[in-house]
Amino acid sequence: MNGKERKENKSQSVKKNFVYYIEYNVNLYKVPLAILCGVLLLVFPKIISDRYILTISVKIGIYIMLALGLNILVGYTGLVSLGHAGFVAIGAYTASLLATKLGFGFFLSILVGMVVAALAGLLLGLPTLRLSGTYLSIVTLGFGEIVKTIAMNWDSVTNGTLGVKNIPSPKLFGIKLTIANHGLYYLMLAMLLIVTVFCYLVYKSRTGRAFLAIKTDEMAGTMMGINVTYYKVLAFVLSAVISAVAGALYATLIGYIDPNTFTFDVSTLILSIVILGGMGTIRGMFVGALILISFPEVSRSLMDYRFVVYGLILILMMRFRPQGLLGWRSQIPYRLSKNVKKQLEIDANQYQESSSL
Amino acid sequence: GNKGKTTSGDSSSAETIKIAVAGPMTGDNAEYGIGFTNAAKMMADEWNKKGGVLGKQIKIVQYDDKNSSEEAATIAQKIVSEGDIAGVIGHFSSGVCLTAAPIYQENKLVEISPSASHPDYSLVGDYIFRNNTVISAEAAASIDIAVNDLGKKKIGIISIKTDWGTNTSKIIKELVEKLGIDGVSIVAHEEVVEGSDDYSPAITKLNQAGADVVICAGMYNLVAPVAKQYKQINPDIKVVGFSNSYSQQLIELGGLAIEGVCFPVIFFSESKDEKIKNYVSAFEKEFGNKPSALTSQAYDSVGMLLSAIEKAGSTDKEAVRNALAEVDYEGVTGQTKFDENGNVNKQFVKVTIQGGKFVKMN
Amino acid sequence: MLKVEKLHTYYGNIHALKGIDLEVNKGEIVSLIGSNGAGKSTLLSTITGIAKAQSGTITFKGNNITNTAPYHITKTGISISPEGREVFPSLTVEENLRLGAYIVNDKKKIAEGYERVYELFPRLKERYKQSAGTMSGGEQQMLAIGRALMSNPELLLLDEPSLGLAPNIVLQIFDLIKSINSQGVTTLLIEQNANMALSVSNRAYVLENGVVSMSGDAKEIAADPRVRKAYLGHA
Amino acid sequence: MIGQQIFNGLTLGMCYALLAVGYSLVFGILRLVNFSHGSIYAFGAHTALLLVSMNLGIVPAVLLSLVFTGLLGVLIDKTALEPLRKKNSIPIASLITTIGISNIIQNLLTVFFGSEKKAFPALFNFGVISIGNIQITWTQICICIVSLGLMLLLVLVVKKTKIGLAMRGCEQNPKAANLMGVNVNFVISFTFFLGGVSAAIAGALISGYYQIVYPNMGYMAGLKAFAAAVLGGIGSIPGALVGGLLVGVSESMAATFLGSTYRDCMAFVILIIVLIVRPNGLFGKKGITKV
Amino acid sequence: MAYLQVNGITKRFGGIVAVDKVSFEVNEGEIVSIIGPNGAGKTTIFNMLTGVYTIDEGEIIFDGCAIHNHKPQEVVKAGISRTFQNIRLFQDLRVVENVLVGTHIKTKYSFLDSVLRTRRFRGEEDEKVLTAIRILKSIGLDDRRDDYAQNLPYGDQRKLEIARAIATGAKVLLLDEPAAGMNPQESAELLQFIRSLQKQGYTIILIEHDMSVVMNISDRIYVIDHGKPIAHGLPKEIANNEKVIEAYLGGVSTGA
Ligand SMILES: Nc1ncnc2c1ncn2[C@@H]1O[C@H](COP(=O)(O)OP(=O)(O)OP(=O)(O)O)[C@@H](O)[C@H]1O
Ligand SMILES: Nc1ncnc2c1ncn2[C@@H]1O[C@H](COP(=O)(O)OP(=O)(O)OP(=O)(O)O)[C@@H](O)[C@H]1O
Ligand SMILES: [Mg+2]
Ligand SMILES: [Mg+2]
Repeated sequence: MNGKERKENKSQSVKKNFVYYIEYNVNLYKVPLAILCGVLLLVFPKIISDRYILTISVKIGIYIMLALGLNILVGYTGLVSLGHAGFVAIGAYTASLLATKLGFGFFLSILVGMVVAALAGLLLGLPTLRLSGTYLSIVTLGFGEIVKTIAMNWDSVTNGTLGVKNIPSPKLFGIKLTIANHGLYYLMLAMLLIVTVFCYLVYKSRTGRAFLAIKTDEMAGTMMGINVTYYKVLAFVLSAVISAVAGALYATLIGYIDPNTFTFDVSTLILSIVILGGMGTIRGMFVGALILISFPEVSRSLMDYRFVVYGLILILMMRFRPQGLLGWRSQIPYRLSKNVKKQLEIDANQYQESSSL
Repeated sequence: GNKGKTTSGDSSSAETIKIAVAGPMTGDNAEYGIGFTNAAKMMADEWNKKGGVLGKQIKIVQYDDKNSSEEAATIAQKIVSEGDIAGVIGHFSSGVCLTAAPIYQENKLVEISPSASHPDYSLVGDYIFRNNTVISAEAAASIDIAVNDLGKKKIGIISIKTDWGTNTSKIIKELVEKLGIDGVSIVAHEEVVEGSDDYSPAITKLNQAGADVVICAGMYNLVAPVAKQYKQINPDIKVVGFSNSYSQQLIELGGLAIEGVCFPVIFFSESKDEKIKNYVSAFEKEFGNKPSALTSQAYDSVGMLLSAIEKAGSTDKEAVRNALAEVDYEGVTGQTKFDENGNVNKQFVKVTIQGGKFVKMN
Repeated sequence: MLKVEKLHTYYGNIHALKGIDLEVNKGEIVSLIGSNGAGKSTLLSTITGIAKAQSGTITFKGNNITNTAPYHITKTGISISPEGREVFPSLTVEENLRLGAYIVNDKKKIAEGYERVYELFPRLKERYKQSAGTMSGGEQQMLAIGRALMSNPELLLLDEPSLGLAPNIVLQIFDLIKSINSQGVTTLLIEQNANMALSVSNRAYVLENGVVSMSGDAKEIAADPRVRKAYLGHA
Repeated sequence: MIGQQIFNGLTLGMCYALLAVGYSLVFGILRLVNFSHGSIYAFGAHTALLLVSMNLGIVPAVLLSLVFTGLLGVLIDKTALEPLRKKNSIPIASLITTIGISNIIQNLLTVFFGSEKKAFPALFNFGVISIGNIQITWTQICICIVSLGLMLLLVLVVKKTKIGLAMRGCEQNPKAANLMGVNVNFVISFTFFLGGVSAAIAGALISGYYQIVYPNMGYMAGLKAFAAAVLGGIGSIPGALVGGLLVGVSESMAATFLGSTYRDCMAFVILIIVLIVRPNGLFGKKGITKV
Repeated sequence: MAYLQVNGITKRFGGIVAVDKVSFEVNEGEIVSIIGPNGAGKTTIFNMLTGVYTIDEGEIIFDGCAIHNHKPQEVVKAGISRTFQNIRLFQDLRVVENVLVGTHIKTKYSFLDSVLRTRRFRGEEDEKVLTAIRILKSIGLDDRRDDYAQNLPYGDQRKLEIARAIATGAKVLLLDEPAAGMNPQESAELLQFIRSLQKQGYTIILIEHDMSVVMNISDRIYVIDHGKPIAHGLPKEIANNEKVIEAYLGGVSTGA
C-alpha cells in the first residue's frame, strides 16, 4: 500500500518534467531521428560547399572529439585536466612527423600517434594517482607546458619553433582527402562516429560505472572492490588516445603545426566545451563545441571585443546553467534489456504463484 | 548566391575592387596588422581620389589572423571563399605566411607579404610575393653594422625563440663564418622566450663570454628591455637590431638605454626625400603616429598590386599575377621589382638612436 | 518568542513545508517529531535562513526575520546544532568552539563558554587540539552541540542531538537541555528518540509530509495512540 | 655568476610569491583556482601606469591602483562568483567563470591600452650595491622587503585575527560559518579585496622592476605563480613564499645552465617532482577524510 | 579457528591509541555487535578490518587467510563488505546503478568485451542487472529503482548502502550504526531485515548505539572502551554487566 502510494507520487512528479518529455520522445523516435541526423550530416557539403564553412565544420568535429576525450577524464572520472593540449600535441606531432619525415600514410601514423599518446597517458596517469583536486589539475597543466617546451626545444626531431610544415592530406585508395573534395569532411564524420560510439559503449559498461563511482566517492568505490588505480590510469589513457586521434586530424586540416598551436588556451577551450555542453554527457560535447568554436568565427566583426564577449558568454552560461546546456540527469527509467524484463516477469509470476498457494 | 559570388571575382559586375589585408588585428602583435590596414587604406584612398582602378573604387577588407598559424589557415580559406578578393596583402610573421600561402597558391590568388622574410616563403608558388628583403640580406646588413661601422669583433647573439628568431640567428652564424673576417667571431648565442621579461640569465652569459656587441634578433619589445638590462651590467655594450625594431615604441620603451642602438632599415621616416616626407606627414596626420618600416612596405605593396591590376586591365587572377611579376614600382621604400621567385632587392639605410631620435648613421 | 506562520518552503519543485504554523514561548522546551523526510530539518533551516521561505513569516522576539541572512539571525540570539553536525573538519576542536562564539566579543564570556562546554564533554577538552574531522561520529556530535552553546543563545535549536551518541551521553544531553532551560534558554528540539524528547518537553508538534498534523501538551501527545504507534515504537 | 643568478632568481621568486599569495588567499577560502588572477595583476599594473601618466605622483598613483584593483576583486566576486555560490553550483563552474573573467579583463585592457609593450617608470631606483661580485639593485632589495612585509601581514591577518578565523571557517564549511554568525559573503569579498591588492602590489613592483607593462603580462607569470602556490601547498601563505622562491631560483638556474628556452617549464618540472614526493605540497595539510 | 579471527589489533594516531590490542572472533552466520562509548574505537576497528587503515600490531584472519594491511578492494574480494557511519552513496547515480557498482568485482567481462558488445558482455550485464533488482526487491527498494540516490529519504539511503554491500557478493557485512536517525518504528523494520539477512546465511558485525536493536538482534556482544575490550558475552550478560553500565549504558533501559 505504502509502496504503491509512493510510486504514484513519483510518476506524478516525473510527468511534470520538461526534460522527461524531451527524453521520452527522443527515445521513442530514436531510429528516425538518427537517420535524419545522419542524412543531414552526409548531404551537408553538397548543400553548402563553401570551403571556409567546411573547414570550420571539420574543426568543430575535431573539437567534439577532443571534448569527448576530455569528458572521459573530467565528466566521467572527475579528474580535471588543464593540460589536454599536451595530448593533442603528442598526437599531432607524432602523426605529422611520421608523415612528413618518414612518409608514413595518414592512417598508419595516426595509429602510432595513438600508441605514443597512450604511453604518455600512462606516464601522466601513474604519478597523479596520489594527487587529487587542484594538485592533479596543476600537474596536468604542467604536463601540457612541458610537452610544449619539448616540442619547442627538441629541434632535431620536432623542428623546434619552425614547426612541421606541408603536412600531407590523408589518402584513401589513392585519393587525396581535402577540404575541396569534401574528403576531409567525410573522414572527420567517420572518425567522429567511431569516437562517439566508443565513448557510449565505454560509458554504458562496468568501466563507465567504475569511472562514475570514482568521481562521486572514491573511498566508497574502493569499498565496492573497484581498483581505483587501474581505472584512473585507464581514463587517462583513453582520453589521451582520443585526443591524439583528433590532434592528428587537426594537423592535416591546418597543414602546419608548431609548439604554439598547443597552448594552455587550447586546454581551457576544450575544458570549457565540456563544461558548457554538460560534463558527463555525450550530447553536450556536440553542442558545446558547436557554440564555442563557431562563436569566434561568426563574431569576427566584433574585432577586439570578440573575446570580451566570449568571456561574457562563459560567465553567463555558468551563471544560468552551471550544469551545462544539456547537462541534466536522465529522467526516463533505467533501460532494461529484453532478457531482464522477461526474467523479471517470470520472477513476478513465481512470486504470485507462491503467495497464492 | 554563393555561385554568383565565386564568379564575380573576374567578372566586371562588381561595384568595387576588394583587397584583403590579413594580419594580427587583435592580440599580441596587433600594432603591425593595424599598421598594414592603415597603410593600405591610405594607398587605396589616394587611388580612389584619382578615380580608383579600372574605374572602380577600391575597398580594403581587414582579416584578423591573430598572428597564429591555425587562425591564418581558416582566414585564408575564408578569403578565397569570398570569391571577389583581387589580392591579399599580408600575413605578418613568416611562419603564419607559410601556412596561409599554399591556400592562396592553390586558389591562384595573389599574396604579397610586406613582412615575411623566411627564404621558403616565396618558393611556395608563383602567386606568392613579398615586399621585404629575404632575411639573409638584412642579417648581412646587421653584421656589417656591427663589424664595420661599430668596429667590434666579439659578437653575441640574443634571439627570440620563434621561427623568425631561430632562423635569423642561424643565418647570422652562417654569414659570419662565410665572411671569415679576421678576428670576428660569434662568442655566444642565447635564445629567449616570449612571455618573460627577465633576460638577465641570457645577458649574464653573453657578458661572461666577453661579447662587445650584441645582435638582437627580436622586435622592439625585445631590443628595448635587453638593452636596458644589459646596460645595467655593462654600460659599454653595443646593440644592433633589425628593421622590425624600428618603431617609435622602441624609444618609448627603451628610454636612455637604447641610445646608440643601430639597425638597418629599408624605409627611414626622417628621410630628406620629398616623397617620403609627404607620405610620412600625411600618415601622421591621419593616424597620429609615424609609419614604421613594415607599414610602409605594406603601403607600397598595395600600390604595386593596384598598378598590376591597372596594367592587367581586369581582376582576372592570372592576368594580375603576370602583371605583378612585371611591375617596376617607385615607392616610399625605394624602387621595387620582383625577381623570378617573387622576392625584392632593396637598399638598406643604417639608422641609430641619438638624443631619443632616429638618425642616419654616418 | 518565536512565531512561525503559514510557512512554505521548496527545494526546487519539491514542496517540503506546506504551511507550517508553530510557536515557541520564552522559557519553553518544544519538541518536533515526525518521520524521515517530514520536513523537520527543513523547518529549522528556514528559521535559520539557510533555506528560503517561499511565503509565510517567521518572527523572533517580535521582529520579522523571514529570509534574512543566517549570520544576521544568529546575532539576534538564535543558535543551532544542525543536522549532519557541520563541524569545520580541518580546524581544531578549540577553533570550532571559538567560531561558535564568533558573535561574542566579551573575552570573559568566551572563556566561560569554553569552560562550560569542556565540563559538559570532557572528551572535547582532552582533544582540544585535534582536527574536528578526525573525531569519531559521536565526538563530532558533542562538538556541534557544544559549539551551539558557545554563543549564549536565547533560543537553541537542536536537530537530532542524540544521533550517534552513546546511551549514557544521550541521558546527559537531555539533562543538559533541562538544565540550560532552567537557566532561561528556550529550546526547540527535533528528535527521533521521541520518547525521551517528549519527556523533557513542555509542548510538542508532530510533522507529517510538511504539515503540522498534531500539536499540544507534550504529555498529551505522548499519550496519543496514533503517535505511540507511529513514532514511539509501541503497538 | 652563480651567486648573481641565484640572487636574480630570488628576486624573480619574490615576484612569483607575491602573485602566488593571491592564488592562495582565494583558494584558501573558496577552494577555487582563480584563473583571473594573472589578469587582475595586469589590470593593477595598467591602472598604476594610467594614474602615473595623470601626473599624480608615483606613490599616490600606486596606492590608488591598489584600491582600484582590490575593488576589481570585489566586483568579480560580487557579480560573477557570489551568484554561483548562492546556487550551490559545481566547483568547476566557478573555475570556468574565472577563465571567462580573465578573457574579459585581458581583452578590455588590450582595447583600451593596446597590446604593445609600454614603458613603466622605475620604482626605488636608488642605484646598485655590490657584495663581492654580486650586484644587487635597490629595486631588488625593495621588492624583497615589500613582499616579505606583505606576506607577514597576511599571515598575521589569517592566523591571528577574528576575520582570519572566519576565513578559515568559510573555507571549511561556509554553511556552518554562516550559522555561527559569520557574514560569509563579506568575508569572501574581503579576501578577494586582499587578493586584488596583493596582485596590484605585485603589478607595481614587477613593472617597476622590468619597466614594462602589457595586457598579456599576467599570462605566463600567472601560470607559474599558480604552480608556485601549489608547490608550497595551496592555501598556505608561507607555502606561497617558499614555492615562489623555489620556482624563481630554479627558473634562473635552468636559464643559466639549460638555456632560457627551458625556463618556462622549470616551474612545472619542480612542481611535479615535489608533488610526487609530497602530494599536498610542501606546507599543505592533508585534507581530512575520516571514513 | 573462527570464521573471522581478530588478534590483538592496535591503531595509533599520533599520541592517541584509538584501538588497543583488541581481539575478537566471529563465527559463520552469527550477528555480533560491537558497542562502546563515543570515540571508543569501533569505527576504527571497521576501518582496519576493511583495509582503510593499516594496523600497527596484531593480525586479522578471515576464512583462514590473513587479510590485514591488504588493500580495501582485496578485502572486498575476499568477502567482507561494509556500510559507512556517514552515508557514502554514489549520490549522482540511480539506485539500481549504485547496486550495479556493487556487482563490479563479480563481473568478469573485459574492457574489449564491453566495447565490442560481445555475447559474454550482454549475458553478464543482464545477469547483474537482474541480481541488482532482486536485491532491491528483497530490501524493499524496488519501487525507487530509477531514483537518484540523492533524492532518497535518509532511511532508504541507509538501506541502499546495505544493498550495495550485499551486491559485492560478500558473506560478511559490517554495518556501522545502520539505525542512526531512524525512529523506533523504522529501526524495528531494519531489525527484521537484518534478521532475514542472517537467515540467508550472511555473517553480520554491527556497530550501534540503539540498544533496542543491539540487544534484540545480537548473538554476542563485544564492548570496548578507550580502545580496549572491557566485556563480551550474550546480550543479557552485557546488559547487566556493571562495567558496561557504568561506562556506556548509564541508566538506559536496554529492552533486553
Ligand atoms: N537539499 C535538498 N534538496 C532537495 N530535496 C530535499 C533537500 N533536503 C531535503 N529535501 C527533501 O525535503 C523533504 C523534507 O526533508 P527534511 O530533511 O526536512 O526532513 P526531516 O524531517 O528532517 O527528516 P529526517 O528525519 O530524515 O532528518 C524530504 O522529502 C527531502 O527529501
Ligand atoms: N585520523 C585520526 N586522527 C586522530 N585521531 C583519530 C583519527 N581517527 C579516529 N581518531 C580518534 O580515535 C578514536 C576512535 O574513533 P572511532 O571513530 O573509532 O570511534 P567510535 O568508537 O566509532 O565512536 P562513535 O561511536 O562516536 O562513532 C576517537 O577518539 C577519535 O577521535
Ligand atoms: Mg532531518
Ligand atoms: Mg563510529
